[in-house]
Amino acid sequence: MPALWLLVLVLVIGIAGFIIGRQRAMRTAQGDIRLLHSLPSYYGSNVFLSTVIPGLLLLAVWLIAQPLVIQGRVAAMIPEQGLSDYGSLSLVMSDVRRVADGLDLAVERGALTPEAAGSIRTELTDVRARLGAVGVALGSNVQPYVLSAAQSYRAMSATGSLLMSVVVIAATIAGFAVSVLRTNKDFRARNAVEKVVLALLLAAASIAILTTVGIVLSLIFNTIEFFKLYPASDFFFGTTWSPSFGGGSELGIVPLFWGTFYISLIALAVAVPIGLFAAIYLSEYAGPKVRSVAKPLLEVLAGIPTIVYGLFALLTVGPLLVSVFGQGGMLGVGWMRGGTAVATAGLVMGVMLIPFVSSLSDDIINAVPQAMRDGSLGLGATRSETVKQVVMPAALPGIVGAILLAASRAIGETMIVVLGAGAAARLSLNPFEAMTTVTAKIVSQLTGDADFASPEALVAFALGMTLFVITLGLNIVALVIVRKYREQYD
Amino acid sequence: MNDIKISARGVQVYYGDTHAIKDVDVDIRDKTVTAFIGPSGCGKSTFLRCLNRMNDTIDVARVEGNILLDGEDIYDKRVDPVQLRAKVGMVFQKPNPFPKSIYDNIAYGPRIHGLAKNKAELDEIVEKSLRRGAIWDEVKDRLHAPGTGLSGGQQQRLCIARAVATEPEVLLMDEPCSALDPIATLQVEELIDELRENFSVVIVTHSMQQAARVSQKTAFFHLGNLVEYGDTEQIFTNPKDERTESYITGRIG
Amino acid sequence: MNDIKISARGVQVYYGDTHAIKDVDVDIRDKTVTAFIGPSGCGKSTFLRCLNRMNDTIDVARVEGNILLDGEDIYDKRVDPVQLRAKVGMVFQKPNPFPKSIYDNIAYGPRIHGLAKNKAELDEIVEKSLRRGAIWDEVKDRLHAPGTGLSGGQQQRLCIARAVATEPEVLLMDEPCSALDPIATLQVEELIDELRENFSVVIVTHSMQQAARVSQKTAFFHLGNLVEYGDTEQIFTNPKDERTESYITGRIG
Amino acid sequence: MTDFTADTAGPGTPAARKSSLYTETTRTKRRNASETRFRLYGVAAISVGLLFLVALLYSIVTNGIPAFKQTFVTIPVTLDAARLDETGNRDPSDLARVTTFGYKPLVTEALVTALRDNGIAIPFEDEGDVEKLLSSSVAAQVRNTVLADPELVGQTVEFRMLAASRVDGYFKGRVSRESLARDRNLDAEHLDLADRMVEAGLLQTAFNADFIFGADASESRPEQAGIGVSMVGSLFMMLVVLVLALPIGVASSIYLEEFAPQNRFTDFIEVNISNLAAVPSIVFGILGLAVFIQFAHLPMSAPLVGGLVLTLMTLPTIIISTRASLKAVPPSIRDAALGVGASRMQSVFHHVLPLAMPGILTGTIIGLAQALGETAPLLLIGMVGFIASNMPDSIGAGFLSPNSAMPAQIYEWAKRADPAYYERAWGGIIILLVFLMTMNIIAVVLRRRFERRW
Amino acid sequence: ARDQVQVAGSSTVLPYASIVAEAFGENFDFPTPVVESGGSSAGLKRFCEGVGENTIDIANASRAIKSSEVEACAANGVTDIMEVRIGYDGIVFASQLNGPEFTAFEPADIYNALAEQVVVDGELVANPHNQWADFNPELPAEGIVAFIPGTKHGTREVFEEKVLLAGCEASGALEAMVASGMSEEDAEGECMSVRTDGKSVDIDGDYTETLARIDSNANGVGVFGLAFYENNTDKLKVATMSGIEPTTETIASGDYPVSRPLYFYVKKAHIGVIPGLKEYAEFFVSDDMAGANGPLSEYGLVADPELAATQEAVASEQTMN
Ligand SMILES: Nc1ncnc2c1ncn2[C@@H]1O[C@H](COP(=O)(O)OP(=O)(O)OP(=O)(O)O)[C@@H](O)[C@H]1O
Ligand SMILES: Nc1ncnc2c1ncn2[C@@H]1O[C@H](COP(=O)(O)OP(=O)(O)OP(=O)(O)O)[C@@H](O)[C@H]1O
Ligand SMILES: [Mg+2]
Ligand SMILES: [Mg+2]
Ligand SMILES: O=P([O-])([O-])[O-]
Repeated sequence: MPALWLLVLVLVIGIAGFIIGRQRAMRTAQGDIRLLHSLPSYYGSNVFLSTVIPGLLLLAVWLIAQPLVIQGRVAAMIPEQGLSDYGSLSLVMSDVRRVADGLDLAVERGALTPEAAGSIRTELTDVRARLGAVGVALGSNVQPYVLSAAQSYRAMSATGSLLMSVVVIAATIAGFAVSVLRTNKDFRARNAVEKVVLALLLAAASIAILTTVGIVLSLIFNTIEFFKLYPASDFFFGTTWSPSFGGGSELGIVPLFWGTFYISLIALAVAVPIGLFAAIYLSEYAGPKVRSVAKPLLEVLAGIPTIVYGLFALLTVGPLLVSVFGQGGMLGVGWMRGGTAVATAGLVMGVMLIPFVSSLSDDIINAVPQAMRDGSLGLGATRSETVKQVVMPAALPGIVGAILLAASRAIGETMIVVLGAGAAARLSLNPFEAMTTVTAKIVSQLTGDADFASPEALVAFALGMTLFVITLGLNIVALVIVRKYREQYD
Repeated sequence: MNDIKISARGVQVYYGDTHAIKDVDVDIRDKTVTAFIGPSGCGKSTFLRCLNRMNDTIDVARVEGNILLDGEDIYDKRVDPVQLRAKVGMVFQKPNPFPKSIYDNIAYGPRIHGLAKNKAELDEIVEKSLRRGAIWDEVKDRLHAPGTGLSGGQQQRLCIARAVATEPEVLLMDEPCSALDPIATLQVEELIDELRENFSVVIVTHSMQQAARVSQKTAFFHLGNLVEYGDTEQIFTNPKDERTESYITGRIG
Repeated sequence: MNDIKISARGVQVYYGDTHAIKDVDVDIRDKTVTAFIGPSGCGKSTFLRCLNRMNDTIDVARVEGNILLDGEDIYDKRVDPVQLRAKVGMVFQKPNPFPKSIYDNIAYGPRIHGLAKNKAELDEIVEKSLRRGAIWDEVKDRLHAPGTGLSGGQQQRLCIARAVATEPEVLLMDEPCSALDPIATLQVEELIDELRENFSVVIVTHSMQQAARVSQKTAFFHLGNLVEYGDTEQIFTNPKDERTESYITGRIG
Repeated sequence: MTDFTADTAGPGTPAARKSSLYTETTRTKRRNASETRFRLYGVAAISVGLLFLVALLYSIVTNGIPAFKQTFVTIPVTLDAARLDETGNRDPSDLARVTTFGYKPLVTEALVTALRDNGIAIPFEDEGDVEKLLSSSVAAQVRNTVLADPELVGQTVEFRMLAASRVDGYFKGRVSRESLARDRNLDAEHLDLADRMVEAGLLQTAFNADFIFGADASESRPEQAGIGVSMVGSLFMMLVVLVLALPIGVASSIYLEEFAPQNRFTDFIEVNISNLAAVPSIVFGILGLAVFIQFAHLPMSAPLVGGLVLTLMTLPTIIISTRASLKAVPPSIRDAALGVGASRMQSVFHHVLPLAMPGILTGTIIGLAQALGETAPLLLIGMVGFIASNMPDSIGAGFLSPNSAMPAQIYEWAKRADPAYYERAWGGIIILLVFLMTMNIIAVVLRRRFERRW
Repeated sequence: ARDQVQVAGSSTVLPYASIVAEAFGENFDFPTPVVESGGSSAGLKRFCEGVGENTIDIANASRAIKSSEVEACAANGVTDIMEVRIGYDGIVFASQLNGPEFTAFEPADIYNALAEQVVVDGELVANPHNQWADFNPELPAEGIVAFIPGTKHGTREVFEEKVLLAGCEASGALEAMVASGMSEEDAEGECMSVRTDGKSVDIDGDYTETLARIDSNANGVGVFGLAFYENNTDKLKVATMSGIEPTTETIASGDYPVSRPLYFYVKKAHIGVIPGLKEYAEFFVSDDMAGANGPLSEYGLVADPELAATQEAVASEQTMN
């Protein structure tokens, strides 16, 4: 039975379990819910969960384990020759799997009878062509040992999935039976259900860890590859970034980090005050009408695609800044040589980040109890004093979260930097100079034309990894500081 | 000497459609303690909050009528509610310490009103206020612990001390002793007595004894109406309205 | 008939470094009203919160010692605090209605405990509870108005009604009448009296009169110690400890 | 008693205190000035934000509006049976053998005929040059019509065809006779011709629904490109994001804020989440390619994969905002629930969560907005480029068959050489924003219902 | 099973590939192929990830595949690769239509304007030039601002080798460098380094970005693809290089020096497996599409003079060596 149908079956049994569990609980209490330990729906949910979870878990484990087990057994059947033909066992095995899948598909499409699929021989049939006809990609002609391995692979898989169906359904029914039997008016159904819910909550929280692991794994191999080709010390401490195709590139990360830091700083310098003041105004001063219009409008700023901001920086803000700070500009200072600059990108990025600060902070400020404000106003404080000295400190943890989120977005932003700040990596203090960021370079090296096995392309992964590690470090520091601060206060 | 400090005329308060205060006229004298009594939900807090315009902060609340402080209409457009509230301080019914240290809770008012020239003066104000709030001994060793970690009664006294620290001309106290033991109550009553020498105090209380002990004037509210207002002695010994009498003798609630 | 409902032995509570309850032993009898008295900040609320493990929610609070409910250790790992709290209900010192309608405030407990078979039964429970909380008349026309829009005393009675609605075996009441007028107080006291017929009630109060009126047993706390525990009559007429005497006669606070 | 000092002197000098309420004291004046300033900062902040918004919207709308109109040529085309169906039996498979290259002369001739019939002189040596007035899509249009209804062969049928993008540009003011002087594609004479055609009623400008509902087109025919299919791609991606990111995000926030014990493990999760917010979006693309396509063998260019990647990218935003608003719910609410015997789970789901809802919705709005506008991660999972699929014909196909997304489409258009794509890119942004606002409105309305102070 | 051809790679080839894909979808019963962009490198990388349905069938590239990449491919089992050259991409210098008269350049002009080190009065010095007229009086006396492809672009390589290096030789700088004791190789490397004082601006984006920069900078000179220029003649004017105007003809004949070949690579293992793959490859190089008058050349592709041989190779599925 295909896994999908099995899944549906398990769920159907589970839903039946819910109804039966609920009814049974009511029956044991003679229809008086006051005699039940928990509400009836908890009994139902308990049966549902106890029915579905063992089945689904088994199904998942089986789906992962079966191929591994079968692969191990099939691998033992591959002769020496296979290794020398293919160079490695894994390549043979991928071909075996592909042939096996192909046979399945051929049977499904009616190109082969099930018996024929089990008995065809390479000597008699052009298997590659037969499979190609049903749309299975094979790298080369099928070797006899590959075909026979594939045939045993199929046989074992068939037995395996039959066994799987039996075991999963058995587990489901067992879970169903046990939980229904356990259902009586004194059973602590709520506690049982809540334990499961808690486990689910924990599982949801753990997805963050899985994501991190996934990111590290998808970056690490290429990063190692990069460091084999390019000395780590030059990468971490080099102050020049100048990749070139012909080799001899200098790939120092320092100017990129400086650019990232500088641009984010300017973006935050724009977004934090504007966002905070907007949030304060919306939650403390504005009437409900203004608030219900202005807040969603500001949120539109977060939804405008970044490429629009990039073009805005390139076409509007850059020239505007040049006309003020450039040569012959309004200030006559001549600090700015071109429209693309740290200040341009920072300013525009700041605008994009306004709603990150304003909307979140507004919600948090709004959640501060009115009694706090009353207390302060009752002492003759003005509203601004109340905000600054009572409301804000109470809302601070949430606001810090919002600002950190904005900072994170600033670090991760690409298009605005590419169009607004330029592509040249530079170490300079002048905010009107063009610079670039780590993220922008990750994108450009990854989508560039260099040999993909060269350090110039692989550096994208090393940049990503380094940025990841550094922000991780910064986050740990932030956590420690926040903790310290909180401990002192309590 | 005992001039009229606050004079309210035809005050009406609505919460949305609910008519919470119905046409109340009352004069609050200077250097006098006025007690507001009446059954729960009759509008005492609501009326009290009118006197320093704290009702402004409730969206659904609407106040009508005239309230004069020293002859000036406090609902006049020219009046800055901030300045008004600095003159007319308030202790709320539910203690609401700021989520700050005990010290900062008290120092907050003096700081914003610039009552202290320097740190030493501020320290002095804080200590004095906490003493007047009868809570100094309990908190003197933990001035920098958060005010929210105090017991119910301690929070109430903290809020009294906080209100006193800004030295208002009129102090509105909404059941300031509800969570206090008899001794602490006594100390707060002494504070009220002391304040009366220079200022005017309005106190909401459910304790007839307390009203009789501390106040010179008493106002009895019932279902949003001011039923009777007069000298405390007269109200308690010889009430004119029979509702007043019933309440005092414990027959209506 | 008057068995021991709750028995506490060697209870210690720490808030961080502060030692708030010091080695308290006490037995709370079934079908009895026990009053906790003592000066503000002495640990009454803290101890009360130990009895239904509400201190679990305060991060810094640490409880030691044994508390048995019907002979079972409530701090045992196997005990589900939820079930415990359903049996041991609580009215908090500061009224804390849910930001929901008055009806939902009351109906919440019965709903999660499955006390009503249907809507009609639930309506009945809500009405009955509000009547017992002596607030029915005031809110019967606005059952679907928010509970947070009530006056201080009304909120307090709402919280009493809410606690009563779940029909706990033990009801812990932290100053339940602090914001109530004498009539409402009387009604709540009558409720307590009525509850005593089947259940056990613990009440924290600052009013000696109230303690004397409603309780059969009284415990006097001072600076975290249980100084004296005994029959109410005896405590009030013939206290053994001189601190108790001083407190009752109004000499220490 | 000890708490009293005999200090009854009374604070402040009575004279100073008897100040009138109507006149502000200097200190009040100063404080009120600072109050006014503070308030002004707020107004200024919002105005600055809205000003930028207006500036952005203005340039988006002015640049993008022309994309919604298109120039069409309406002429009759004679479907010559001799050339389209040599066998003469109208067999569809035989008809299909004639390619668009075979249809092209047919259309060109039809145009020449139409011009002649209307008395418009053709100024070119090679009359075939008039074909440059038409979009290169017309041959396919005619061919598809014929394949759909073989009986049309031999008849003369009127077609409404797209005009070439430069002709269209001429009527939108983008192309002028001068600018064509150096253009290889079109001559000034073509424009004269176009003007005559307008007079003759052969050429008209009309609302272009295909821009909103159509699929992408290649670089050589911007007039045909539409954003509809990629809008469907975005829609399916957003469905995935909403269905996964919101529950997972809220669930992990609840765990971390309400249940997690203080230990290394939860610290680790916490740090991880805030760190994920700082991971560049393209890295999520790398992750998606490795995990979903290469490891899990999900199809390339599929909105399902795009949705999964964007889910991972959006989670930190939702988690951080949800946690912040859970934290802001006062503990007395939790106490109240626990006090009547609710479990912690119940107190959270019945009381705390509804109160935290505004913040959760804000996080969702911002997270979805970000996901809706994101291009970089899609680059690596094959959703950026030329993906001119048809509208998906089933829900499953909507998730699994190759598609692009609105921002990717806009990004591609913005890069294309023909200036006609420039207005389409902006027009696409208009549609993206309309899509975003429709999506937001539900959340905004919900959020308003949950907002309250206590 | 996947039933459409999946293509990824160069953004330079993308327009051509999409024109072909669109026509292919119109004229064949196969679904329209999916052509992703993302760069030659990323495309080849995915191409070399292995054989099978979850890998792409064709990689577009604006350069030939490197031997290290072929090895990486082989390591993942991608062995039989067909290389198809589709034509040439011309690289032109253009400036604002109404800007200064930048109409004729020599490689040496570009070198003198943009190189790190130039020869002035027989001396090798750090580039001192501020205006074009500083080193060539025939050029406008306007400030030097050039927008050249960033180092991620393949075009940059062509620019360096066919313009800068040529200019370096022509201006005598190479000679001077060698004379100063540099090895031939180092000198060539030095020739290709660009000044970093902001007069030469790297563009990591695409030609639309370069166009936008030139739009807002009257003195700017930018590097474009021929096709891009031809679509924007209303804003840009092109400059001759060594006296030759860039057109598809001059590039095809090899007279105009700056161009590069464009390719796509087909995974032979997928032919006969992914429906329409071979047909697409053949259609791409057919005369109808890639011929001198086909839609590709109409759009700006410089048709390959050896197209017939290419068609032959595709038809016979000829793989690399
Ligand atoms: N959350 C807390 N953190 C730290 N200390 C606390 C906390 N809650 C109470 N305390 C301290 O513990 C002691 C006992 O407090 P508790 O609230 O039990 O007093 P109480 O007897 O109820 O007083 P009251 O009658 O004023 O309510 C007090 O000194 C108080 O300051
Ligand atoms: N925010 C509000 N919204 C709606 N109605 C309110 C609000 N606050 C108070 N009320 C109603 O107004 C009436 C008067 O309330 P108020 O708080 O003034 O009573 P009170 O006299 O202070 O009572 P208590 O002694 O119980 O504190 C009550 O019926 C109350 O329910
Ligand atoms: Mg009140
Ligand atoms: Mg207490
Ligand atoms: O995308 P390109 O490889 O052509 O630069």
